[in-house]
Amino acid sequence: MAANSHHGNGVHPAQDLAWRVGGPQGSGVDTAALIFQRACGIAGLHLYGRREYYSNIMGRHSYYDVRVSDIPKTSHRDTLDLLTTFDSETLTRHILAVPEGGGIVHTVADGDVALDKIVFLDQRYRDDLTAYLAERDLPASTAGLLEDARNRGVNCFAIEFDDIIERLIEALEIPHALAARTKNTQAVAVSTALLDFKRVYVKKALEKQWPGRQKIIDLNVEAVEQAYLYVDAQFDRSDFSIDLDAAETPEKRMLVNGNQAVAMGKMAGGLAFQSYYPISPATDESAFLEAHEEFGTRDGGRTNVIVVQTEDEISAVTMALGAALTGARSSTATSGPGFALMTEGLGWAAMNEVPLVLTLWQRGAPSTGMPTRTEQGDLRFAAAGSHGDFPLMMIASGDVIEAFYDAAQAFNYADRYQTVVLHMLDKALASTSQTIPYFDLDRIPIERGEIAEPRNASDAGAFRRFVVTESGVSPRTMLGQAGNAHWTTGGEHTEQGRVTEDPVVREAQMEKRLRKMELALREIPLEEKVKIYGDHQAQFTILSWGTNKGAILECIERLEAEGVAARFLHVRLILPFPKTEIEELLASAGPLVIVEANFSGQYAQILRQHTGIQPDHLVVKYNGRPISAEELYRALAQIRAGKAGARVVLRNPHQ
Amino acid sequence: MAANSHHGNGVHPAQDLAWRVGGPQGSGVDTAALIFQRACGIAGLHLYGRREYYSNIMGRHSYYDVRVSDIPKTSHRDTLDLLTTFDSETLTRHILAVPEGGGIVHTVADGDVALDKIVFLDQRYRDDLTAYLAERDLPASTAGLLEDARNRGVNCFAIEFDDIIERLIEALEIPHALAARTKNTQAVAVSTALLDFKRVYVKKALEKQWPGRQKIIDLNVEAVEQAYLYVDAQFDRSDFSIDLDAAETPEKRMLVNGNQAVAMGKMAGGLAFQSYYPISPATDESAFLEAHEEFGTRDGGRTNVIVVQTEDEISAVTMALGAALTGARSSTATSGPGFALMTEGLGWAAMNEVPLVLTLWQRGAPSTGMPTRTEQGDLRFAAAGSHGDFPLMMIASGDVIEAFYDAAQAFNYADRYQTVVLHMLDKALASTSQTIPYFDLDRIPIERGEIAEPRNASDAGAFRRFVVTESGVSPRTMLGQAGNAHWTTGGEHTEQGRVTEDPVVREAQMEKRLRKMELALREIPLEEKVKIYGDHQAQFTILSWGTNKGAILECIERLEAEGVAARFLHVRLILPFPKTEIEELLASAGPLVIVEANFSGQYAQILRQHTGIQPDHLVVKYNGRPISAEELYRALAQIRAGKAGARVVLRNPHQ
Amino acid sequence: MTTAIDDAKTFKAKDFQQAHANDWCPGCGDFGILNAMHQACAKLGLDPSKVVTVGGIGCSGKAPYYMGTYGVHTLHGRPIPYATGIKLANPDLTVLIAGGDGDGLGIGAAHFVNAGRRNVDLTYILMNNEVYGLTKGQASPTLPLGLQPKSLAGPNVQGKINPLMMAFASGFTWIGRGYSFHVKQLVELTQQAIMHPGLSFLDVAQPCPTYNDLHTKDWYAGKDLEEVRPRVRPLPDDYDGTIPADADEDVVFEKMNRFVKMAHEWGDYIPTGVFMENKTVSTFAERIRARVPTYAEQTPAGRAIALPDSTTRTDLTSVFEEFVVN
Amino acid sequence: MTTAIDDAKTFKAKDFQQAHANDWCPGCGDFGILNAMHQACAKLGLDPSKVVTVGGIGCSGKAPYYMGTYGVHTLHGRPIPYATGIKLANPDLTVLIAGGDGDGLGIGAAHFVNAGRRNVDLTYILMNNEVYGLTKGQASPTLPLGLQPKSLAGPNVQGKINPLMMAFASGFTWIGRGYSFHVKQLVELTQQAIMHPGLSFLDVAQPCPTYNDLHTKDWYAGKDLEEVRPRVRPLPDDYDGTIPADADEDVVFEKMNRFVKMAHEWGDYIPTGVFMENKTVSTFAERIRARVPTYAEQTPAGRAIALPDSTTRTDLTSVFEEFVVN
Ligand SMILES: Cc1ncc(C[n+]2csc(CCOP(=O)(O)OP(=O)(O)O)c2C)c(N)n1
Ligand SMILES: Cc1ncc(C[n+]2csc(CCOP(=O)(O)OP(=O)(O)O)c2C)c(N)n1
Ligand code: SF4
Ligand code: SF4
Ligand SMILES: [Mg+2]
Ligand SMILES: [Mg+2]
Repeated sequence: MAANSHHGNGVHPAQDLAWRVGGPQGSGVDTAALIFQRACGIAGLHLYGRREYYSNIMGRHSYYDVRVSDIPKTSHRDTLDLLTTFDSETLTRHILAVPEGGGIVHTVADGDVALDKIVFLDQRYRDDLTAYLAERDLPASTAGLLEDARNRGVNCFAIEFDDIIERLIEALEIPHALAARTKNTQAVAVSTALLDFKRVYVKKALEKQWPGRQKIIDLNVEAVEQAYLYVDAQFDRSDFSIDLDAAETPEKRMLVNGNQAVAMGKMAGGLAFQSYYPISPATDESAFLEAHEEFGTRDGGRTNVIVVQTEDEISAVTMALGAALTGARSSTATSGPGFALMTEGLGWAAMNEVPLVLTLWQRGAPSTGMPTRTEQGDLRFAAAGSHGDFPLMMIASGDVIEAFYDAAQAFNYADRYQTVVLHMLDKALASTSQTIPYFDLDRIPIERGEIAEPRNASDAGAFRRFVVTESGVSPRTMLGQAGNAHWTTGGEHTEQGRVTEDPVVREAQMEKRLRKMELALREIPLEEKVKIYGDHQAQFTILSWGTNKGAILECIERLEAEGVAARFLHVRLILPFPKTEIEELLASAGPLVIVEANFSGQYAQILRQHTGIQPDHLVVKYNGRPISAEELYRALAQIRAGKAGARVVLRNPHQ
Repeated sequence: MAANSHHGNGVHPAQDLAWRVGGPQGSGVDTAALIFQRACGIAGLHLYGRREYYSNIMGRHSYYDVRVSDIPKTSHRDTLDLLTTFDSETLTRHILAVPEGGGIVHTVADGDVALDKIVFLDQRYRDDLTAYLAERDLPASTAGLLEDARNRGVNCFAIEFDDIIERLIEALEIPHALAARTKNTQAVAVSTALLDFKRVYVKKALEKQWPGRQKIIDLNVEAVEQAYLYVDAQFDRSDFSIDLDAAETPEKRMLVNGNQAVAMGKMAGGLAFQSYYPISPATDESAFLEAHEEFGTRDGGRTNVIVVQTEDEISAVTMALGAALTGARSSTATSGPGFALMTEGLGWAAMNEVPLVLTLWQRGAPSTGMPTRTEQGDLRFAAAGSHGDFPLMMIASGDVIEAFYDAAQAFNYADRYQTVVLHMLDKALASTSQTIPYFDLDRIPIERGEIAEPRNASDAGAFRRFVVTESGVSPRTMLGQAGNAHWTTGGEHTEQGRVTEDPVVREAQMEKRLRKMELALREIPLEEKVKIYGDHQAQFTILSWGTNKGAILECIERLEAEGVAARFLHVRLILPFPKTEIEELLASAGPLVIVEANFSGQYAQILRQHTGIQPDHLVVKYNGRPISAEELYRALAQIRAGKAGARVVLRNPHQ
Repeated sequence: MTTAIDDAKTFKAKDFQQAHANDWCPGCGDFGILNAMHQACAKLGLDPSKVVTVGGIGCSGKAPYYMGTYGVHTLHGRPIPYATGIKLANPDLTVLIAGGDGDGLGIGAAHFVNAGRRNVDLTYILMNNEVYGLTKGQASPTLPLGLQPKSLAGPNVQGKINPLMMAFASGFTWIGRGYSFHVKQLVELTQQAIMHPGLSFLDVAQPCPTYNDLHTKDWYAGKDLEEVRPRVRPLPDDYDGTIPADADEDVVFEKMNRFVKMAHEWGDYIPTGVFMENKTVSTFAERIRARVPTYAEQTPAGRAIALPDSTTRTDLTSVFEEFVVN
Repeated sequence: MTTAIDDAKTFKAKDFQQAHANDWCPGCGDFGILNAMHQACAKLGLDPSKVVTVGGIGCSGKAPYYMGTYGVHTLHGRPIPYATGIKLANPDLTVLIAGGDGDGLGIGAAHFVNAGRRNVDLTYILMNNEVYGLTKGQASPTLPLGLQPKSLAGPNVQGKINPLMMAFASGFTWIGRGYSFHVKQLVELTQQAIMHPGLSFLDVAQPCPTYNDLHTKDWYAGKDLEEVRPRVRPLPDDYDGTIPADADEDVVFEKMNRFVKMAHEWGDYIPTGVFMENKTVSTFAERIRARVPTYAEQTPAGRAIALPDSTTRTDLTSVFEEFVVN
């Protein structure tokens, strides 16, 4: 039977498998997930992967969700079809996410561990589980949990990996240590075997995983073989009815996460200089650029992006500004704490009309918060940007594909409107991978905005860099252009860029700078401001921004399938606020639901500030985990049933 | 005739004199203003002083406005009764502010200087004046401006200070250099002589100015004498009908500016540790504390406040946080650019529930902006505070007296609600001086909030510093208390302060922290939230915050005198937003005018965000100069006449 | 400098430990440093309630969680100003700083440099692994130019800061270096650093087995050398970094020269021990007391601010008088 | 290092001047420094359009307005990262930094320290007046402990940072000191600093007649000494701070010792001149080129990013291939 047969609601098409693999950080969870994803990818399936981990290097719990399907999926699932565990902690943390009909893979040893022996389990969670088990007269141990799972109709597969290793040693005549190194592969293979997934895909995946390293490949291929044999020998799979089938496709697909998409988008957009200071979940973007400093050009040459790791975020943003003044497309990327240190530089950029793309990867806030967990909690602060009134642009991407094109487009905005473009992303996207087709480089225009010609030295007087114009845009020049010398300063300035305290010049410059945002609102097309999904005419409206998109889209589809017309407004341009369009779109009176991954509904506040409009329901989540389609669907159901208050908090104690 | 007789509108009582003295920075303008103010103070008059200056140490234009009156005044005046100039630039910049009947004092030499010889005149202003004079067929020089002034009925007094000095040399038989050092005194004395103000007050002022330095006093007393003789001899004062009379009072009055009031308020409030980094216009507050590190106690002893100048604002805020953790009432003070660097620390404080008072002296923004000019442009950014959602309190003072009591009260809020209290002030208040009675120390309660008892070492387990309570307040302890060891961290944490990523604990802590703001809204009395002035029943409502208060109060009075009922809501508690009260106060339907000294109406945005309410008219000013009652009155008149748009910008090209 | 030894109760190293699970990687050098901190505190007879461990952000910055003292986990790069505020406000506390090399010499370098100007009585332990551990192995400011530990995409393009030289140039008055797996010596160094009545800097070479695959435990042990011999070895026997309070210029220069030479030794010989103890410099507390005599008795944390009726204790009458205008 | 001399047109010092009114106080030492910058640029035959003067915030930070070059008036403490971005993005430009002692060694110290790790080809002129001029005379990080210039409420409680030692410990490869009223020497030093192909640091003793009433022009001229004699005098004739590219360890140590001794001279003798020129260290540009060969031709500022049809020039096909999953 095809995957997910136990979801009887008919919403999911035939193939929709949710697999979770978890274990201590550093134990190979990511490798296992990658091999699994490769296997599925090779089998022509679509993937949606999501990684959760602690702010820790080694030892603490991490897990990887892979959703496998025939058609692309845009959210993770809270209910699992198969859970593969590397340790007892993983078992403990996720066993309740496996419903009737689902499966669990664990080692025999992990099958009976007392909860209070699992050192990294949060006391709160340990207490909750203990109470849960006590209610059911079960011991406070993994044995109790497994018993409960079996009682709930979950298939539990206790694996003796040592047996597989033993057979591998026999088959290949290799030392134990070497055989033991295939544990990740075995775990994957046991899982795919249970899913009755053809082993050839797993074997092909190994070739992709270690290209050219035939010895390793051979070893792991044999491990797959042995794992399949072991599963066949040990288990009667007829109890476990979830299968995974291939779906060949001619399309080449990439498996890309948000960090990678943004980095590539920046390269496509002409990024020439990136300075950064490491911080989760932003670092991987810059690390990617560092690893790709030289790359090809479409006119057959090679070129580069210069990446500098700085001493702090203040240096990162101001160094990027220095580079931007020379005309180089420049950027920096950070997260909340780093952004807090960049705000002074951001204000300077706006004051001097310097094009700068600042990529903000949000994470659990406030303060250090939850560095490796997601949130959309930096919106209010980022939208304020810096002290004073100034033009600031802010865009937000909803998924990997948008992230790529937005990252490129941000530079066009920055050049055209000569100010900072804040690109809002989050940890959820940073560690979400999706299978997608190649990005289309023909779709990446380069628009550099108004640029002044170099002048003869005889053109007396300093260049009027900040000449007051009707549009607000003053043709810019780059440092080093002949004859265009002028000044830039964070102080209020004359058209030449000299500090001034003249009240009239001050007013003129303030007004000119802010006028650019009116221009942006006039020029930027609707679809770059707000994207409309679902039934355009529907009264029932969900409004959101950023990476909640995927979960909402799934809900909308599901509602549609149930005959409920709903519309989803995905805000893409947050600032300047597209007042006209949003007011128009929200003019029809149907119930409005705003969905955000933060405590206070920060976008809802911005919306009300600009339009006075309040949502009928605000759905928020702020426990550091992304919103899933499942939980959102339940909340929407409650709302539609009239059973929800104005504020709905999505909670899930088991993540 | 008493001062200001030319204001025929009957609003001002008999005595209301507007004197302005200006000259290059470093030339003694401030000293002259202080002597003048002392003389008026001794004569029992009320003072309202205001200083304007460039971000420069020496040479650029500065001026000082002194308003002298029988009853306290709360705004400066744009129209001057007497302008005393130290140089031709001052003449140029302010001559048009003197209306018919007013007077101008200048040196003979400054009476004919070509505008293009005045190096620091802004080109924009030079061009405007040149056009103005050309229209009137007058030369582009101070001579042209003086001629125009005379044509307008202004009394121009050309002084040959050398003559006065000559006579002084003769009278005292002193060298020229010494005699010349009395120039400031002479300028004051010439002015007071023209105002027919009794010279004895000026002489007494000199004793206050240089207490105990009899030689200097004697010298200057003689300079006063000679100046009066000179004026009597040179001018027929009958043309100039503005006089200044004494008004004896038994009350001891202080002349205090905003920086000083806040510093004293902090001392009264129990400030024990202040760290700071110099920045205009905040520095003077800390400099004052540094100069008063030791002071008396009401139980007869002496105590101290420790002030540390740090290497930057990051260090300033985090050092204050370190001190606050020990239980010391701690604070830091800064302006926009410095605040931008403090936001990360602010978020940490909120996350760790550390009481901290952060005094924010706003200045022209964005970026370096106009360091020595005023604005209320940091509100939006400060209200956002840092990344993420967290409890933040924000209060704003309207004048010197409020600044004192608010500065003290801020510590009580900080201790009670265990978070950051942002105290919003601005450059206008920093350099506004007012005569006021002694502050009342009996009115300064000290409320330290909930504090846990030290425990026995036998009380096992870490102290639950962040215990979840209904009110949101967890009893705090100080570093070093026996048995109460625990942790503090910017990361999300358990009740003991250990980093956690548990979703449920996270939710509980987020909710607990934010609950404190609901508590604050319940506990804080109305008058600390919004103060109501004028006719409480009136429909016509002006709403504002901070230092626009003075100008609005004068307008309200003037309207009242004209029989127009108006109400003024002065918002004192900006955050948490006092929604209930403000909605109630604004429920009556009359026209609402919001007045702010920033470009975008930042408070109006906050108001709309929380209530949906929009003002009918937004009156803003953003050229770096404070709003005057005169210009605001004109704007209100236009509004009342139905001639104003939704947005009214106050402009004054002559400041 | 430590507070007076508490003779009512003597605390053991385990009183300074924490039962809570530690999440450093197995084999991390930080364990040795932590161990030394526990032992040093116990040997000095400190009362855990009177000790504050201030951490930066990084793997290293988690140290406060593993100490049974008050723990303050600050912001990245900011442990110095936090610790300064704590110590100045409550001089009775013993304040230890544990932070990483990126934390202290990258983002926090302005504080490091300016701390030297103050000489506040703090003990700064730099857990120096040459990488940014917690953000997954980027180069830190102490990684030599041209090296390429496993996380780097190419050889390190930035040079190395010499922490000892930096502390010296900044004005730290006690400068030492230890090695995280030479715990016995490290305990002694930590004790001395704590006892020093001023700003102490203890640079600790710390293997990061996860990311620093160049300077490993084996490397520090010199296992790669022709003749196997630990690279981390004590300073020469005749080295004496103490600058006495009454040292004349010549002595100071001689000490400085020797210091500079030894501080630059790094490679096949990485000297450990006390590099400098400068007794010629007053502490910040002494300087404050000279300006504010009441500080000796009335500290920010300790002084009363309210009268029994809960009104302010502050008397400003004489201050008000300065402002009287009439 | 400067760009090649422009022989099409020779620029004079006045081409580097600005007619715009200067608002420094009369007698300010900054005038001498500015004058030297004008002359040095002219003598080097620089093209004003190819020179960028980057200022910090302070009186000193206003220098860019008085230069007829591109001027970038940055944020307080941040001229180094701005200048670094400019130079790395457009290596054809000559980039001068003019900033104050508070700007550079207080708020900006983290950048100062870490700039040393990079050795980008910049010229950093520190206008060192020992006070925060523009904020009205507070102590700066270079004001010695215990002194009390007129704006301070009491003697300075913080010690002094030695800028030369700090530059040395940080890794600057050219270190010099001048005096603002010895303009002739200052011109030469400025020229050398600009010509040096790496990170140059020129500390300039600068009287602030308005706020620094201790170290005045007269004081620097030694007018208060028993035997009147300028305190600012050149380094000894036999002093040679050059460390040749092939210097061996002994030479380096000897140079270092001499450097350290001279860098600590301060009081009745304040040496001026070139303290160190270290030729053993590669520039950042060289290091980048080693990693990214195309940087030699395709600089961030200079390279094309669009094709003639205004679509991107970037080709990512081979990058995409890395991600193909099937
Ligand atoms: C303002 C800010 N920027 C960046 C980070 C991310 N960050 C966390 S730890 C770390 C580096 C830690 O390196 P180091 O100080 O050497 O400590 P280690 O982990 O090596 O012990 C960084 C950059 C942060 N927490 N805050
Ligand atoms: C972030 C920030 N903090 C503070 C200031 C205020 N500020 C302006 S100039 C200055 C000090 C200048 O001292 P220094 O760098 O020595 O320059 P100088 O004026 O002495 O030439 C300060 C603190 C600022 N502009 N920005
Ligand atoms: S990453 Fe390195 S420094 Fe961090 S805990 Fe692991 S071994 Fe230690
Ligand atoms: S305050 Fe000092 S440094 Fe600033 S301009 Fe005046 S003299 Fe020069
Ligand atoms: Mg490190
Ligand atoms: Mg200075």
